[in-house]
Amino acid sequence: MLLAKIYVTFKEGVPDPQGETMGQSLLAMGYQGVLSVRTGKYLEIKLATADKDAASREVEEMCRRLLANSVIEQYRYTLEECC
Amino acid sequence: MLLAKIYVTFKEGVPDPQGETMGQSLLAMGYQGVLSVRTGKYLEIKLATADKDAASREVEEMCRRLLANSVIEQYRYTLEECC
Amino acid sequence: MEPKVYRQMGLTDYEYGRIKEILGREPNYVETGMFAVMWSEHCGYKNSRPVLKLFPTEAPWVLQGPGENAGVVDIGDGQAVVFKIESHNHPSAIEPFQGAATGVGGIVRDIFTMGARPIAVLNSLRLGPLENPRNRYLMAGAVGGISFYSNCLGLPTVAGEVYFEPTYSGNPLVNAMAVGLIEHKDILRAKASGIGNDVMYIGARTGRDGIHGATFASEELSMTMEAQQPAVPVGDPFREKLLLEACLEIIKEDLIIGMQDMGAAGLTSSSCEMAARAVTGMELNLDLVPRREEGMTPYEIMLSESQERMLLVAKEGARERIEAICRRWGLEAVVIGRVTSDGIMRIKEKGRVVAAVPAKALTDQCPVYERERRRPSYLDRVQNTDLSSLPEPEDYGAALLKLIATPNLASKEWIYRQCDYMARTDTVAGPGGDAAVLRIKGTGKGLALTVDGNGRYCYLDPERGGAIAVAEAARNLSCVGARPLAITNCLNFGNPEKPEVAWQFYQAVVGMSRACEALQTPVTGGNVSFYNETEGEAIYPTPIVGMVGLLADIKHACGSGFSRENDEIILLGETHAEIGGSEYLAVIHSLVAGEPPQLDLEREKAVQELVREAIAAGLVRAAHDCAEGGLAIALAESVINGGLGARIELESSLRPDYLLFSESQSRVLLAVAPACRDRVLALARQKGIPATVIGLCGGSALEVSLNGRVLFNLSLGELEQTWRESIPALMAG
Amino acid sequence: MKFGVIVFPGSNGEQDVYHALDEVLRQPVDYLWHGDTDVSGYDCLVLPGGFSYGNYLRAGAIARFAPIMSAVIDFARAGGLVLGICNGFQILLEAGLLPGAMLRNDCLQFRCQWTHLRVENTATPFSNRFRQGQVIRVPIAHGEGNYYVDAATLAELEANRQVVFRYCDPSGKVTTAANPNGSVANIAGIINREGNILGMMPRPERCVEELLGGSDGREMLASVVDWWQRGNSNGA
Ligand SMILES: Nc1ncnc2c1ncn2[C@@H]1O[C@H](COP(=O)(O)OP(=O)(O)O)[C@@H](O)[C@H]1O
Ligand SMILES: [Mg+2]
Repeated sequence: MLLAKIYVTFKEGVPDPQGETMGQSLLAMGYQGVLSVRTGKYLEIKLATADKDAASREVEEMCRRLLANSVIEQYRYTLEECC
Repeated sequence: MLLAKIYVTFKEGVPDPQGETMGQSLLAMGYQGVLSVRTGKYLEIKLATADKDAASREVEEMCRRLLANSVIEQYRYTLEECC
Repeated sequence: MEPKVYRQMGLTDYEYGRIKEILGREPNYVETGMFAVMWSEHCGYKNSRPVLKLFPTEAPWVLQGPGENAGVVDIGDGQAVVFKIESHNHPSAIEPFQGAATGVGGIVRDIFTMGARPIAVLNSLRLGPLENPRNRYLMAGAVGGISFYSNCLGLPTVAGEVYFEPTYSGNPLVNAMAVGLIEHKDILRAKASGIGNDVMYIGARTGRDGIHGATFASEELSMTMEAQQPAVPVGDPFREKLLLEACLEIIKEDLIIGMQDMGAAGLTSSSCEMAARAVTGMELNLDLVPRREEGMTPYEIMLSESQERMLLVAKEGARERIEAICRRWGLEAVVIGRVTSDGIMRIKEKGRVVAAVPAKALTDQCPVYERERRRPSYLDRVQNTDLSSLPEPEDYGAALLKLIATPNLASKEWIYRQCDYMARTDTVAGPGGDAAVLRIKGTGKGLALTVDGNGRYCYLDPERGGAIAVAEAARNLSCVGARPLAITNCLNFGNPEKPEVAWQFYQAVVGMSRACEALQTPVTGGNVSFYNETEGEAIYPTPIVGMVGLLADIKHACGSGFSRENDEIILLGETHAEIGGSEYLAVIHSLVAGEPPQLDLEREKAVQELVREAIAAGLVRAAHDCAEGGLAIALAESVINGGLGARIELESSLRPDYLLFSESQSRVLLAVAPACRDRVLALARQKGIPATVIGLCGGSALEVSLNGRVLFNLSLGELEQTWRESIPALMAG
Repeated sequence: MKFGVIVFPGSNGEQDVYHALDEVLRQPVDYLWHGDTDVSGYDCLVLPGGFSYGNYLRAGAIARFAPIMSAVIDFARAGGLVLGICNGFQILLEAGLLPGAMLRNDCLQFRCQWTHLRVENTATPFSNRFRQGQVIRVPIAHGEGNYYVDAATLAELEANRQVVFRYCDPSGKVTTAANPNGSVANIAGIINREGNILGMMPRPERCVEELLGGSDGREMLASVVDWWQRGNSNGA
């Protein structure tokens, strides 16, 4: 079994209002050192296979087709053995 | 400058309707190997400091107070030098 | 400058030549960019301006017609309603969620720049068939974006419309309309007068997003565009909410001369349009513009279409108070320039002048093209299709169920339950009826709102289709008891450089104008969206009409559902053998052909007056207009909406399918108490309107018979389930 | 009795609550600004619906740190009446004034619709004008109303009769089909153990006039006024 950990983040230059608002809030809460916040999604997908190459191709495709919105988002992922 | 990478995930046992729906969609799209999908949040926070210990304490506190809701969520983070 | 450079910005050689003439020199890069966006179709209306002049724009109750950010109509008691519709088609085709969301954001800003408090939003969508996963993705995204943005703003989405046709598959339409309420004394015009006054920037920071969006909206979508990934605007409804509250406070305190949002063409259009309206100039210092990204060039700053930004011209001495209000709302407010007397837009960066062009040259000297018009050849083919030999359906019940399940006629609840339609607690009638009805707090009055259009009719005859769009919108308002006041419109067409499209455009505007004149609903504003094509194929010509009306007494607001046993059902108007362009023809016979139904505007007007009078006199329990799907669908909808069956007995020499499904205009169904029936019939006689008692409300089925023969008998449960579950089932894939 | 309606950046239900209390119930009411720190002089604080801070991160998460919240917490701990509606409920959860947390609706979409609620406990300041088990009609409008608590806390809530409203069908049956968002045990509204802080996802302020389709919300708000008046005349 493999565990894919997928990180979906906004592309460079795409505004992230949510991150901006959180940044301002953290400043208001007294965390003066906060320079910027960018938000993203984190997904964990368990896969039945043990074949890393096949899994990698599949995860790549899932990201492209469903998990990330290629117009504004980018993704990366890691694969590890699990449970 | 330090970059905190923060992962907020649902605690074990907390329902994740979005993850479930994604899992179903992936199966319907033909990815038969998908056993489960869990969603989470990924945050990148840039911090002005270079002091890792201080930063770590601060990030820990931010997570506890704001970034994760301990009723349903857990968090982990890494700190790295950046830009 | 290399032709390649300005051509890429969207300027033609001729236009570039004109710029050189106007300036008496070569424009620099920044200036060329400013001209390119201001002279784009989206901002300059270069292909539509002469045609738009045909619209009637005046009436005693119109306080502001076209030319400002939104139209304004008097509703008495010192109050006025402010409204406008706008397209966000191209961004939505690329990224439906953000495209639709920022469409709402933009149109809402147009309302509060006039000084009005936004009170409601509406939308109009056109998509390809839901059987196609891409279209489902577009629908889910567009609806998600609309609900995300308007819900967060706390604005109810009170009405809308959506149609599915293959023609929109490559090029969906997303039009958003917003409505606001204002006291006459607060009406603000977007002018930059008062030499020396501060020009202030408030709201979100400027990033590189959406550069050249206006030009993008003025081009055909190509297959490669998705690959090119033009910067999609991203909406921040939270910031817009803060901006809205801050701006309204600023206006209440009378601190500004005018304001305009930085929407299409961003800082360039907002600044030069305000200056041009006041015949002034502006000097802007770009170093002071708040940025989201580092290293932005003057070109990028002038053309960015970052959302949720406003440009204000402050009254003398008002700057500090404006800053304080913005600070309280957590917004940045910066003076970035001042009003000048020489009519020049002078843009500075790091002490250097990076652009200096006359404001008027950007706004008023945009070339205007009288495009060649040619009647498209397809019209002969489709209009002359022989429809008389089509077979009758064998089973009328099955035909009706099939029709009511077609997404164009099925329940749209899947959409509107995602949108908060009750926010602000004024929604007396939300989505699902003929028109939305909002009470106006503190008065006994109500506003009625609707948005309407039928691309298929316009494809078959743009003139008549345009007129019907206006007539039907007005009829919808009349059916809730409201007097139609005025319209806003969004004209969605293909490439106007094609003579056939130019002809469609012209014809549609002629038809709309004719109906607006007859029904006394002038045009107060709108928006033109050309270049809605994919791979050279234009969409159906699709003018969308947004209309507002006034109810003198909110207590008389009328619904469309049959709800009382033994109420009598009256059909006003006449049914003709008119199935051209109908849903029946499309769904049952897979044909888009024929002529759209005739429209007699005198009759239309009289029917609507009758309906309004009867409602105002308290004679009517329900009123519903017969539109797409014809009499049978209107009956089914009234039965479902009221939760009560009906028994209908028709007498006619028409073919049964024509009688049931013709979309003849100027017809309205009424349900009236038995005691009121004769008064309604007498009123109809007086006005010379055919009125036929066709049946009774009651029971739990819809039964329709013709000349004594039962055509169908369907249980309410089956009707409702078929109607309600169709779109959810399709969306589930 | 004097109400204070708290305005957070991004709140949008405050005018609706204000209208309901002022125009319909004819009670004195003021807006309170999130940056204020004093809530003295008020008998009931209302945290209205809307999208405080855009509901970015999690609904109510950021608003919970607004300066006024310390005063609200002190007020609540001292027994003051606090009503959190929709986003207000979410803020109360984030602030720890009520147990549990909100997840996204299980349908993953925002829902605006009328719902039926069964009144499970009438011995509260917020529900005393209803009959035990009465079915009322109140609209909802939210995307994150899927209430979650762990099993142990749920058992405690039930044991203490802290569940005040539950989604049900028109006949009062608590069914999965009648649950619009997936919340545990069909919970629509809960009260704290001491009985002075109520959070609910449905919007009572939206159903205070028949013109808008119903007036059960008016009864709910009138309960608060009755309760307060009784308490005060007893005390006097
Ligand atoms: N279809 C139309 N009918 C009438 N007026 C229109 C139409 N399209 C645009 N206008 C008017 O032209 C003016 C300029 O429109 P536009 O550039 O879209 O304004 P903005 O960009 O500020 O929203 C507006 O006052 C608008 O109402
Ligand atoms: Mg505008």
